[in-house]
Amino acid sequence: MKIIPAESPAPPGTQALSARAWSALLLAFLLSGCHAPEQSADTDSAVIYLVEDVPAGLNYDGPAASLHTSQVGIVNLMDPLLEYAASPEVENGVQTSDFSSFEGSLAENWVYDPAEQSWRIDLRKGVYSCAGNELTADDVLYTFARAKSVSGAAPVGWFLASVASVASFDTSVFDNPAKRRLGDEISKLGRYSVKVFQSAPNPLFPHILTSFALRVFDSQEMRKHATESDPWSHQYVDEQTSPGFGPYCTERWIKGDEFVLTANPYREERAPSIKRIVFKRVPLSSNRFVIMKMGEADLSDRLTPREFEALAGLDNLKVIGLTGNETLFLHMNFKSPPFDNPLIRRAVSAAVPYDWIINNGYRAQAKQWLSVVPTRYPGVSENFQPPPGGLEAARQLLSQAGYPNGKGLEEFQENFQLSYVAEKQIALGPIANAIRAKLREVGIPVELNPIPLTQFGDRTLVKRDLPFALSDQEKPVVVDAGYAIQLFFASPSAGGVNNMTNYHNDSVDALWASARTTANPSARAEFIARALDQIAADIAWLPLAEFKTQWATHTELYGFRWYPDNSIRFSDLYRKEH
Amino acid sequence: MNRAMTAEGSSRDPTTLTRMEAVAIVLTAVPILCAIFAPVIATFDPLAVSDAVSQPPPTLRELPSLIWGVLFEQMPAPHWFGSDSSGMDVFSRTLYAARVDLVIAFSANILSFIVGVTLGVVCGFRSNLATEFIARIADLVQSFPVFITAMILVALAGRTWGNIIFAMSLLYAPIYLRLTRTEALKVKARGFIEASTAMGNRPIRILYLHILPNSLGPALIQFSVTIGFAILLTAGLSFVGAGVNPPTPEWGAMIAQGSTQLVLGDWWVSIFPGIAISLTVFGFALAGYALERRFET
Amino acid sequence: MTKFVLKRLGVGLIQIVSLMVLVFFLIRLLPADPVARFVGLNASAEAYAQAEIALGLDKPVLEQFKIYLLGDEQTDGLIHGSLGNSWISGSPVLYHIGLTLPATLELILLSFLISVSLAIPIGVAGATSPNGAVNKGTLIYGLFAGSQPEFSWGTIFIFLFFVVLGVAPGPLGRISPLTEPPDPVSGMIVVDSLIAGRADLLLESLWYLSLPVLTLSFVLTGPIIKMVRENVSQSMSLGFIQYGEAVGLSKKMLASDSLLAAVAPTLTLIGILFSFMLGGAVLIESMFSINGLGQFSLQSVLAMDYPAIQGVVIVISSLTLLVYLLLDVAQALLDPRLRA
Amino acid sequence: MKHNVAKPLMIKNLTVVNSRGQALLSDISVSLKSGEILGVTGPTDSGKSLLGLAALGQIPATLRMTSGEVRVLQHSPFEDADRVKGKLAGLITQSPRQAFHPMMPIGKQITRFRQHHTGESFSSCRERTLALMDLVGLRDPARIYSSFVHELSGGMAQRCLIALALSTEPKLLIADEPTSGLDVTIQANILDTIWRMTRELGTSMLLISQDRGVLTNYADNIVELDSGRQKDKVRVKEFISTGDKAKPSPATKEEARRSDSRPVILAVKHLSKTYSVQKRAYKGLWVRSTSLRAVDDFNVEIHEGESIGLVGESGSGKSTVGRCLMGLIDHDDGEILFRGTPISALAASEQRRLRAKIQIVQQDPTDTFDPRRTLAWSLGEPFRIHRQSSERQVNLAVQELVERIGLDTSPLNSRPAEVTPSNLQRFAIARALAADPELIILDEPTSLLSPYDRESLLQLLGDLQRALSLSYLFISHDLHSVTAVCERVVIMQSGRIMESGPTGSTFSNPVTDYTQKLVDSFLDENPIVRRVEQHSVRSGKQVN
Repeated sequence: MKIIPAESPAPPGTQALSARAWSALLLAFLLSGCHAPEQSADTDSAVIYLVEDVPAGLNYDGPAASLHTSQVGIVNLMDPLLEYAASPEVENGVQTSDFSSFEGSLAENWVYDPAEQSWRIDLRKGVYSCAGNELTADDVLYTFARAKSVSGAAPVGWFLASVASVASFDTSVFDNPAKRRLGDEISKLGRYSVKVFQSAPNPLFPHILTSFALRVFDSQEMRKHATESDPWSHQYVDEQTSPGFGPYCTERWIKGDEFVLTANPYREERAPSIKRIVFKRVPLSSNRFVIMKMGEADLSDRLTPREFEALAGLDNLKVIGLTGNETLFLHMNFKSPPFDNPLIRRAVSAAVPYDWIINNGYRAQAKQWLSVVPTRYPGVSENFQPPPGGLEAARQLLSQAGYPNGKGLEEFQENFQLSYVAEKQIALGPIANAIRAKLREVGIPVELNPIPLTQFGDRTLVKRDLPFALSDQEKPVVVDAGYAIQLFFASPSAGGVNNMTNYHNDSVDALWASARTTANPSARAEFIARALDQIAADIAWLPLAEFKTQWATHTELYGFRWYPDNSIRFSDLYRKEH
Repeated sequence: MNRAMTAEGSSRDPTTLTRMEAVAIVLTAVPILCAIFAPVIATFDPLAVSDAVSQPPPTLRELPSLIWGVLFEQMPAPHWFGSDSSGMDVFSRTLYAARVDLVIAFSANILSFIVGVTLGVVCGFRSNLATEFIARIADLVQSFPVFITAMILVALAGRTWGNIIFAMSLLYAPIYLRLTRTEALKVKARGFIEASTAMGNRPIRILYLHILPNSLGPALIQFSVTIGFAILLTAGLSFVGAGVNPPTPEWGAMIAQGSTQLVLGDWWVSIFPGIAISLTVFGFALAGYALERRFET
Repeated sequence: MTKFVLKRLGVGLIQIVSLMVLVFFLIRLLPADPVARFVGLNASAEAYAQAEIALGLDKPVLEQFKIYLLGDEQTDGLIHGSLGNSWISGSPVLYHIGLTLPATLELILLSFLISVSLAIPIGVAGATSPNGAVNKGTLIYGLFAGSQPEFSWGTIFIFLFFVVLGVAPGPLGRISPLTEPPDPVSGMIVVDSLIAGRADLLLESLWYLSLPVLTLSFVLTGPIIKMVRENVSQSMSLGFIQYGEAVGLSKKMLASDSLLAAVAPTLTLIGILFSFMLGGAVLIESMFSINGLGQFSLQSVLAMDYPAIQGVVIVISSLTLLVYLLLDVAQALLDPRLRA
Repeated sequence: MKHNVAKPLMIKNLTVVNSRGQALLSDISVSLKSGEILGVTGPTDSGKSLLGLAALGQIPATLRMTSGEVRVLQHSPFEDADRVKGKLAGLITQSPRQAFHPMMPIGKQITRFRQHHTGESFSSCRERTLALMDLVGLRDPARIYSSFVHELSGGMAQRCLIALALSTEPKLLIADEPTSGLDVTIQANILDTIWRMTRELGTSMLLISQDRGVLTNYADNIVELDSGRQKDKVRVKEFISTGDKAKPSPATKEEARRSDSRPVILAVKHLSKTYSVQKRAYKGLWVRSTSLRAVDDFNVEIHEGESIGLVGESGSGKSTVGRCLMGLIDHDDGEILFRGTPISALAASEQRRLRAKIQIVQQDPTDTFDPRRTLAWSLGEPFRIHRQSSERQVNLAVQELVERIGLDTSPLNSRPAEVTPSNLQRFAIARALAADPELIILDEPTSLLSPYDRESLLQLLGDLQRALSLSYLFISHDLHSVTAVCERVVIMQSGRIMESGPTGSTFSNPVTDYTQKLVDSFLDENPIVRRVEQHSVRSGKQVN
């Protein structure tokens, strides 16, 4: 009903009358509002998912690609060529994957020809995008061409291809613009099959195809939104949606507020059971806790340990999760004295209160991390053991290093600033406090320095000048110890990428180089294992804890499966009444 | 209307304190004393982590026996205000927080008082292009949103005490400048300034002998009120994570940290520092008002 | 009168322009490296350079300033009314401000309306009532509420009314994140739900705004009461009121005369309070997770998003200057002495 | 029989006490016959204004009336206030601009006042107001009706207040210092208006003023109050005769003739000064300046030991001349020569040393000393500046100077606020002498003092001039003080010299009619023919 009365202002005589009429109208209007808001029609199958933030951008080469909250959007809109094979094991309500074997997603089959060092990929037929365009080889070519154009703000596609040694996807694209056009490294064999050439026998190629990047675009839809100044439609993908061949399409997306996915109408087989997902942005974990506790939402993640603990006790909710690849470690920069002194590094590793971190920091929803790569990854053994004897051992190590009771360490006060991501103050604050307290007890002058996520990323990954940091940011998306070594531990000259601690060990570089070039898998595994032992011995990272990746969900939701990017594929889920 | 008509000021001799002044003195003295004697009063090291994580404070029923135990039976002191999510004692941190907040608030105010008053007096005494420009800049800075500007300055320049103090003095100096400038303009028009010039006094001597002492009034009153604002700003900045670095005990940071556990039922981490900051800032506001009344009569 | 308004507009314009210049250089003076925003798995040195170009930070500062003001081929500058694009989301800053400003305005205007309609009568009563208790009481409350931190009282209210008593909603924002907000016309949910004729949404948004408005109003009523009380009691001792009393003017006439005289200083306070409230909004929004301008400015500052920071400061300061302008004009309308 | 005729005002043994119990008025009994004008006078804190207020039942809140009774036509202004206040008894105060609401047009306020008390319709009250405005001598009532009080001059504002007070034809009018804030020429005119209007309306009046001239010329009887105590009521004739004795001896008059033989200390040739009056619009950013010619071609020669009077109304430029001579303001053109040498030609430090030779005594004694410093410290300033002597020597010099002038040294180490205005003015003169000047410029030194203090100050100035052969430039609008001190007088009007010559002859037979008007409107304290008795009082057409 219209609120503002249409008739012109009544003449004075009827002034009193219209006043009464007004109040009656208002009363009726308010009363009509009091009945319980009727449920929208199809909530029975729609899932309400409370998130820290809705995607800030859906462009995996765009500025928001590194944010977890954006990746969950991308993986549900676009299907990868390959996926890890599901493993029968179900851990605490979450199914895991067999990371050594793959199953086809958009690809039907894929063959590696060692002689040509090429991969022939045949696409599944009859797969349609949200715009109704059928998946063809052109889409794959478009996807790789776009990645090679490095036109996006953060060219992740190019990076993963270069890690998997796809031919001519190397750093030369940056110096010479001519190199940015797709050459013959990827050729179209037929309407539904392509061949990709590699510059080296690199086993990582199938792995990178499963990640959130290099997912196949619907090239026809993308070209419709290309403009003269933005040929690769970055603006369109940053703002509207990322057209792919995934199970869902974007129904509505208001940045910073709401993101709604509905099932892709053109998808017959493998159609998802959950038809509609409503992402609701509730930045504070305490608020997500409140809404879940009131039973008004079906699913939420990234709550604090105490909040998960409190929700687990409620009747229509369950907390599921497993230790995937989320880890907490202390990073000591080799280029910032005194951390270049191994004795200091071992003193620190002796003094750290591991038990306090596991029991009070994570309230036992984590286990001590005894390796330098997530232990869930194949071929990873528990090869790290902090020096026994706790604080006493630490004091001895310190005096051996020439700083009895920390005397003389004041000179390095600046480097003992323990940095961590300010936005994670609630979770990491107490742990940082505990580490600070224990290290100061033995004389190491630690101070805390929370810095914003952007600054933390820059100083760890770009400038690599962060002397001392507590980080839970590093989750290797490709499930392969070798990839982790290249990502974090190989020195730049040996093809290392991030290596935020400026760790350099020739034997590790040599082992990684041979692992990269050998075609024999068991030899590769042997090289990698020996490299991991050396890294653990040098304490390139001081591993602290592997904490669970958890979700609080309605008891009726099943089918959860863990993926290395820790995002839920809603097409896995289904409801089952009790 | 000649003098007899206006109500004669409530004349009381200046030495007796009104009730309001007594309360103001208590409310400001207690936090200052807590700040000074924090190490003596506090029962725990404010930065010591312990396994007693998120412990509630003793209930009212337990209190008497606990106090008795601590006083006479050498019982180890409990967490009087409970403990936070790092197992740190809220009571000791609230005491030490007084030290942080007051030091930042006072130093920022003293700095902005000195800068503001000197510039104010000079602008009031001389009115050339330079002083006019300074006055215009002061007006402009005052149209900035105080909290957001402080947040920008501190967050971008780095969250050290020094930057917080610098940011606040940049924002508060214009307040003192405007107050002193208007007062200096009034004093400059007074008869004794003209008489002093007629005597052959050098302008500089007139400035610091006559104009400065007589223009300090309003700035002094404002000093106490702005201390209150400075405490609010420091705590506000820490509340949104743009103030002092953890684990420094600071009221705003403690309230922020506590507020996240509020819905879990842990109220004590936020409420006690909240009460502390409310009473302290009220104390300074009351002191400012009492000073103003005393100056008037 | 129009000559006065035109002059006042001119002054306001000069202030806003000088403000824009000041903001631009103030931010760049601070020792912070904004390029860090581009972080990704492969943020190698080349990607860093690439990001710098994308942000336009490779150009010298003065040229950046030219683009900021006049714009260049692709982007348009301040003159075209654009505040540039946010580096985080890539979309224009004005878009974000358009999305978040209404939420803050809704909170502020509602709190302002409530606190003014409560505080003025209390303030007048405090000044005019014969018995000392009311007089003293309003003074003490004015001083107390005027000096209180919003964030400490906000947490107390949340705990008391939501966690313990359960009579108020949780700090979930302007409306429960689960209900469909009305389609945005003014951006303010209360207004939009009225326009959309959705009584249930109107009730729910008022229900969710109750605690934040209570907190902001509690802090606002303090200074207003103190100011009104002071102005009215001062104006009651003004010459013409005492003369009026001596020559037998009625109590009602004297009261309205003293209120008229007390209005001008009260208007100036309202101006000062407005910029004070914008600051308070940052705290209240972060406590009650309202996605307002305060929250947006906090995120932009923490993420070192220069265009967004500049945009926020310019919008807020211009709003403040606009409010000052309106109040000055209102004052001039009331008080002929200002119209000289 | 007499008592049943209702008296307009009857106050019997009225006592009013302040919050500390001190009696501001003790046992005052005063009564007015219908049509009578009773003058009330006394020094500043004598309680005379409080008496006026009591008559209207308007005792300030912090004071208490412990005894006594007030009746206006048999009605008590306390019990049935709405019948008395404003209706039976009207009030005119000293500063009319503060009696009107600044944000409401004047006419509307008067009309509203009358409508409130008489209950007549707004339009008829409006007519009555316009008529009254014309009666009180306002030239263009329609324009003034809709203008605001800050747009009117002092004189016009007071006329409006009179119109308001008399608009309800009250039986009793309280006039508390009605003209002390106005210029001399307007003062007489306003008093004539009040006198004429009250005669026509048969209103009796309580005329309160410190100025004896006002009372002797207008009041029928006069009562004196001194710190709350009442002296007996006296007919005006007796009051005048007792006043004669206090006249200052005219000793200084004879030497006027041989002034030219003494050397010239200060010569001023064609001095002129233009002010650009800046109208600062909003926040000082928008400036509109109009120029005002304050002093135009001023010439004078001051001889050693001579005292010259500079007379004119406010705005005539007399104090601007004083300030130019002092070098406080730089003049546009013309020359000032001190013993023959032009001051402007000297170097700054030289000018400052010379400045010590010319000193100033300002008008407001309470404003001439730094409130935070003791008088001893302020008096020591000239010694510190010019003789750079140690603090101990300075104190000694101050002590010796004060004793030499014959002042009481006890207030020396108290702050200005604790000293009476007349004493402060004496110490201001002492401070001027501390720089051992040759010329003292006295800028209206007596205008803010009570008549009693004024006489003793003039006495002191005369003695000092004779003892130290000082020369004075005495700036004033009070002819009485000028005749007491000065040998020669210069009359100024809006920046130009109208006439100059020996004091006696200039005032007794003035050449220009401006001077004539000045002398006419001067209310002699002990008039031979009282102003009201000169029935030739012209209808009080408003002068400016």
